[in-house]
Amino acid sequence: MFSLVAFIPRAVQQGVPLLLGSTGETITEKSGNLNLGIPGVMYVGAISGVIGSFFYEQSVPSGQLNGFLAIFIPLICALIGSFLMGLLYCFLTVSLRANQNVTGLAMTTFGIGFGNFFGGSLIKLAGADVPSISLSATSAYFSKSLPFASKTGWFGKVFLSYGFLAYVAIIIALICAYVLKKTRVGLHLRAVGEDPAAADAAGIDVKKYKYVSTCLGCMIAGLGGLYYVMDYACGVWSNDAFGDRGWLAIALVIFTIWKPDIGILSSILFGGLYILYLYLPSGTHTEYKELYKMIPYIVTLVVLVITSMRNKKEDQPPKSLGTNYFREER
Amino acid sequence: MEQKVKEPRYHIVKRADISGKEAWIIRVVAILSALLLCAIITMVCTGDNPISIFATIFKGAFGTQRKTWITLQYVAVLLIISLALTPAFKMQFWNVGGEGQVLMGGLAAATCMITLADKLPNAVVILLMIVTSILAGAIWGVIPALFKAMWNTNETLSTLMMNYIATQLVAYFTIVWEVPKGSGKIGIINQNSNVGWLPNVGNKYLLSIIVATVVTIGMMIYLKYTKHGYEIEVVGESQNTARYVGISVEKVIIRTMLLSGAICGLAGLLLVGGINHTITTTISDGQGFTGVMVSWLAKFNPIAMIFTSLLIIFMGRGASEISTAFELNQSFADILTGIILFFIIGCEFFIRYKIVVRKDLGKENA
Amino acid sequence: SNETGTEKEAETASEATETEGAEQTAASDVKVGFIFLHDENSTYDLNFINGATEACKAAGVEYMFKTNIPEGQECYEAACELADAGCDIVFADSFGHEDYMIEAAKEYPEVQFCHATGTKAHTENLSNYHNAFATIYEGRYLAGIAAGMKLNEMIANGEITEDQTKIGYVGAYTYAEVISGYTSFFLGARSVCPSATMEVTFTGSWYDETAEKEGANKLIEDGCVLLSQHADSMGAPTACEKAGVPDVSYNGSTASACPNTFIVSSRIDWAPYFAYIIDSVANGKAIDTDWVGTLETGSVVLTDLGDAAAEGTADAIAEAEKAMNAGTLHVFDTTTFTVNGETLTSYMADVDTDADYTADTEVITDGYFAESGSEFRSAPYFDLQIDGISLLDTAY
Amino acid sequence: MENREVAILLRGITKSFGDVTANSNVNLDVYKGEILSLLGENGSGKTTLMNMLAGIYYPDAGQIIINGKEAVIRSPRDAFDLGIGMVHQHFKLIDVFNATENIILGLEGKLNIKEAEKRIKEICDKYGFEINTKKKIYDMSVSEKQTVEIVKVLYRGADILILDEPTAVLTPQETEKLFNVMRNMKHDGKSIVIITHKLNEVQSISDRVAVLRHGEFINDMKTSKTNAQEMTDMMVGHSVSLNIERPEPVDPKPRITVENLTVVDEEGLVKLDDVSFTANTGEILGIAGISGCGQKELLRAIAGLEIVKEGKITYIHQDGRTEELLGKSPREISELGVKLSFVPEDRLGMGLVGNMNLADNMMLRSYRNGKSRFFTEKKQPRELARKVVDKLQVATPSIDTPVRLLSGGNVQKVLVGREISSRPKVLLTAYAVRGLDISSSYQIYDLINQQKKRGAAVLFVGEDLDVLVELCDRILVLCGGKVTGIVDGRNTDKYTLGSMMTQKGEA
Ligand SMILES: Nc1ncnc2c1ncn2[C@@H]1O[C@H](COP(=O)(O)OP(=O)(O)OP(=O)(O)O)[C@@H](O)[C@H]1O
Ligand SMILES: Nc1ncnc2c1ncn2[C@@H]1O[C@H](COP(=O)(O)OP(=O)(O)OP(=O)(O)O)[C@@H](O)[C@H]1O
Ligand SMILES: [Mg+2]
Ligand SMILES: [Mg+2]
Repeated sequence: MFSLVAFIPRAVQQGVPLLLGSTGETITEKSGNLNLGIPGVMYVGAISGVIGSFFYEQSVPSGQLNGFLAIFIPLICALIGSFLMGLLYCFLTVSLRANQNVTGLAMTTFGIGFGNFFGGSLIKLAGADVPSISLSATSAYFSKSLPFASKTGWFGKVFLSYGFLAYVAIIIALICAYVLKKTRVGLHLRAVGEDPAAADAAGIDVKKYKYVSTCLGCMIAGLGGLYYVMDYACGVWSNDAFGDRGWLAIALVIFTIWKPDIGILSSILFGGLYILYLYLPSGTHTEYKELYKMIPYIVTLVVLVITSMRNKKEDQPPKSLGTNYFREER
Repeated sequence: MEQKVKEPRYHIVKRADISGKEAWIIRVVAILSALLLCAIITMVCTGDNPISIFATIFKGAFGTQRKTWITLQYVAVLLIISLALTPAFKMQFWNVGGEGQVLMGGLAAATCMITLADKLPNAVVILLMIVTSILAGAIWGVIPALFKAMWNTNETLSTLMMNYIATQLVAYFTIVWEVPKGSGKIGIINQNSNVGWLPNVGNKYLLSIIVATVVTIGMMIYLKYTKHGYEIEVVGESQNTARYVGISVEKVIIRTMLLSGAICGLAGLLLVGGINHTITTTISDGQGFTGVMVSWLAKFNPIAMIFTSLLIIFMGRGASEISTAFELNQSFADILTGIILFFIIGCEFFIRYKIVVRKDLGKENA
Repeated sequence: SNETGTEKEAETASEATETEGAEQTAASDVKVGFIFLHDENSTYDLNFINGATEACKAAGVEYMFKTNIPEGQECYEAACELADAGCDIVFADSFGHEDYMIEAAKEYPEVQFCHATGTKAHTENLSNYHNAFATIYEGRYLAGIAAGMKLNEMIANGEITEDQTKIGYVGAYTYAEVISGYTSFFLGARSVCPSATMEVTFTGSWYDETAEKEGANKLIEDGCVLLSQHADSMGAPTACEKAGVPDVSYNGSTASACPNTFIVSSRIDWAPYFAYIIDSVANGKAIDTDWVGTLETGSVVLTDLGDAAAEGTADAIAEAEKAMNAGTLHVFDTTTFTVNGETLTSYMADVDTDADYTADTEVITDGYFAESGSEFRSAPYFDLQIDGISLLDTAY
Repeated sequence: MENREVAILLRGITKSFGDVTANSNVNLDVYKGEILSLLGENGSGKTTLMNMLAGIYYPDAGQIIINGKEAVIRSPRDAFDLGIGMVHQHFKLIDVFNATENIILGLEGKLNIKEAEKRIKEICDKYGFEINTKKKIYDMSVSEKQTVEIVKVLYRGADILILDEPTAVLTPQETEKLFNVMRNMKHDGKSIVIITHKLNEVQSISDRVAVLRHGEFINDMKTSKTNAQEMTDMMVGHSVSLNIERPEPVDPKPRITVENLTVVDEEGLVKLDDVSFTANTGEILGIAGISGCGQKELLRAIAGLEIVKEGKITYIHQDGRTEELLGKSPREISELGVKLSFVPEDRLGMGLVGNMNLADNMMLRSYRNGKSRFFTEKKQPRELARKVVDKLQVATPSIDTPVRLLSGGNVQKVLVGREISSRPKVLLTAYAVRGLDISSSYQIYDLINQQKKRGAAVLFVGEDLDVLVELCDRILVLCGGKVTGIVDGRNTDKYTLGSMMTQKGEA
């Protein structure tokens, strides 16, 4: 009845946006910036991609999309959109030293509003019967699985059946993990997040690192939004459909103790738990479903408590997380 | 002359203490520029006259007597939640679990209303509601605090998870108590008997406002003038110092979260017993998170929180009016709220620092 | 068909919407206030918004919209505000609004409060509070016929065999409205494809893209060869499109997102009801406590058929529609289904809302289950589990 | 002046923070191959001035000329490029990184840990340091951290080295080691600026001294041509006496007896081993020992902050009643009148709250008192703050200033001032004058003596043996957690103490 081969791909598809979001937030947090605006950023990333592809699809007669442009345009739009959000965050918190929490939360309000507003506007423009924008042609490019996916049985289903962004997400996570662990840039970034004053005194350009890592982080998270709408949702933008995955991504950062490589499996696991309730028996007793929906959160909580019992210094958040740095401040 | 080193064109220095008046001028300028930007954006997006849009926003919040009351009621509830979160934040305890604590308070109240309606007299039911909802909120708040105190468990994540668990609990009971079968809705509880409905004082909006006033004043005094408030501050600033002077950090964390959760529970009671007379998973409407913003924006000052929560509610209320009047979708208001917030938080910089432009450029040319 | 015309009009009307109907026809100084759960970005509400705009424009009356009104005290406040603003009729579109509308109705006895999908008007005994619904089960029955035709086509094409004619259905709640919906859909399908069976899964939400999509995926995985849904997001249709499984959607055409798999969709057109209440108030007539729109009143409509529809579908639907209008075809004809292997001869339904779900009304008349007639209440109350339909995940 | 090359020229440097002018119109020269001591009272602007060289602060006005060229130092990076390296008063190290990672932090090029470790070893060998490159900072002692800081600067090839109170937290032995390194560096032609308050060190290490007072440059002179009294007078601006008084104890009675105290830390290391002694009223009991020999644990154990494995700590009341302190909470102990004034290496880390103002910091000890159970009493702490500011000449704009804004020494004055003023029955103080300028130090000794005269039993942990010998009635010497002897302060000298302190190490 319950088939793991069928379930794993579903879990992965749930996991990818979470993975991108949490990878982005991880490298942001590594610079000491606690960006609570990630939920907003992911919306902006998604809607920017949608806007780009919408106008591209509109400008080209149907069926004549150029495959490269169909991917490139939304991709670049999503990156730009989320980059701008990152820039806004950095300008406010790094340059103007505004409180990170308020800035982040305001960005979430703004970003979700932005997504839904332009989503709503496009929906009106598209004038579909059912209020949604459907970019099925573009989506086909995004969700195209790897060759042999359908021919290799369970192996293909579990490993090859995803759109390219899923693989990109994993690669990005691996690269981030590598950079953080093994390179000088990673060392500097971690230093900035731990103790910006010390990093600064060591000659590291704290501002630059904060700006770059936060903007990059936002761009990665923005891809998460893009993945959701273009691949998972089959190119259909509906307002608020992305839900609170942004918050879950932030939660995953803590869950994965700021390690993007751990994030890969964790987000897939979480993705699986997130939809597990649909696979558990409840029948007409839908109230049990509501209890089942607690599973991912309870599991997270339990794992969190257990890991915190063996309190390691290296597993703590970056020490300066949430605070701004001004060299002349004591 | 030797090779010219590039001289910074400006640099940032800390301001000497700025007078309150100047600070307010800076803030007002910021808000005005934010409004100007909003106006421009509105015009570009919709072609509507921005003045009339702002007039509509104002009308939405304060247009009629009823609207004004509702606005104040909303402010009251948001304010209570923000105040509830504040001691935790002052203690540097990341309570993003307001949402769950409010829900649990509401759930407790609803449970009393539903299960005790025909068993106990109204006054007893209300009394039990007050006790259980405050208790439920407190319990929900203290669980992450216990984890934190015992194992230093990251409270941001644990409180967030507690939100979801609370939401699902409410969702569960909503279905258990749904009327009619399968609808997934409870509907107004005791609509005819009104058992468990908190009494009207004056009008039905005033109760929350009074409670909020009391909580505001109480919290202000608690944080500023009491030993507990002082301990909270010390623990928040430096746990080592707290231990050094014999403050039991664990005890303070637990006690503070009990309080924080209890007040959230109280907000849940008001929402269920006083305002909506039902419970849904969305009854707190994200205010557990909005409260975080309100609290920080006011720099944990309870009086300032009145203004920050008013601002946020005002924008939100105005927004729904916009969507009614201009066929703009409601999300537009979130964009405007965001922009105004960005300006307000950005302008603090100019209150704390000034930018000094190098004037001795003459020397360079010489 | 006649529906298509209405649809188009509705759309043009919605484009030209203004806050307050400017062109006022001479006789009418009626003002209508509308309360919507979400805004036009929601499938469910868009349907109401389109109907409202169309009807008000046509009658030339003033109207006000309040969108994004949650199912709580806000609804009561909104209703009062509309009444304060001089509305003669206040309408709310969401089930959860009902109790708050009743509260407002008690406070403003001179204003008519109308509520769609509600169940309490006939027991509440308020002269100014009314419920309305439509016989959407008839629409679903017709859509079911389209589904059955498709199954037949697939058998004929050798894509499936007769014992694989399993339909999947993504339902929101285990609510009578949903049960009535999928049962009628199934009966429609089985009326043309006798081997059809159906599996139903519930999401526990009216709108949850992920749950609906994953529910659909699960059904497809389970061997369902055709899907339909009663939930508001695009989750299920897009899952079908991705998997290449034909789909009967709800509330509007999903042809643009699902060009290859969309068969047909049924929906309620609310414009006739709005026209009716405006007319009633303008002319001082009483509004029905429970009003039920039908195929005949134009309240229940089908969209244009999608490319995936089987040949001959339109004719089969037209024929059934005619029979229904003539009263010769009843959707819940007790001879067409069994419950626990037995034919139904008598059934007490829970028509009057109460917390204990007390069955209170005999609903089997003349050999059929009398669903949502104006004689009982407008909202559906068919909540039987008939043979041939199985619910997923019932084994513990 | 000898005709030597100038490394740094500061001209007209001015810097203010809000209302506080930290430096005004300072002119200062540093030559190549010399060690310059920068002197000044706490808060006189030494750190600020040096921070402008290190790129941490940017001057409001003035010129910096490095090696003959006008320099604009906008960031530490610029400072490095100019060959300036600074070891800060508060270490700038990343706790969760190891030594190597900290040392190579901020450099460019591909990350090659092996190569870096090799170079670190070379540097260590050259100057005589010892470093465990793999050790995490959080596991390090202060002197280890300091070594890392210095190696970090050398690794970058700095020619100008600034050390901000490097010896404040070092033991005399460690200080001597550091000085040897500094002399080596001087012979390499490097310029070194050292900030210190210990005048004997000034005399032993530096070639020249420069004095700042209230942010202004006062004078500079050759070290050989001046003496402690002159330097002090110059710093303070008027003549001060540098004598520590030692009144005879009046009616000493046992107040605390410690018997067979053994403390084992989390890793199982024995920190205190079978320690026994008695502290009397009206008497100062000095505690001498190399750092890490159990002084800290001893005080913490008495204050109830340490988990004790074995032993007894008995408090004896005025009327002879006794009370066992072990098993009591820190609060209960503190309520008995046992006050711990521990000046940690990181002054703000323990004992004070940086973001609170002076008055609120005064409350830390006393907030539980007052008439009301629930409300705090604000008036007394404010008075106390004013008193401390007054008595110890704390340089602060007002008592409403957050203490984090004060200079290092002034922060400390606030801490010590508060602890001593609480009219203790037992005063436990450790490193009370760490980082204090000389006149403030004498004021502290004065205050301690006042407590002694009041009849308090004082336990005084200090590193400066001269001071111990001059101030204390009896001196208990610890070595590796064991008591190696208790001597009479009037009949001993620092050499005797020194040898007792290392007894176990030599055995
Ligand atoms: N502390 C300072 N005082 C005066 N000017 C400064 C200071 N720090 C930077 N500047 C100058 O101010 C301008 C903006 O400073 P900013 O700090 O953004 O740039 P930066 O110097 O490149 O950054 P960083 O100092 O982190 O390397 C630049 O022109 C910079 O040269
Ligand atoms: N970042 C800052 N913000 C505000 N005030 C400051 C800052 N840095 C220094 N000050 C003030 O400038 C003055 C000089 O401080 P500085 O640290 O240079 O003194 P110092 O001579 O190093 O003293 P100490 O011997 O105690 O370390 C003090 O009054 C201090 O409070
Ligand atoms: Mg009934
Ligand atoms: Mg200093």
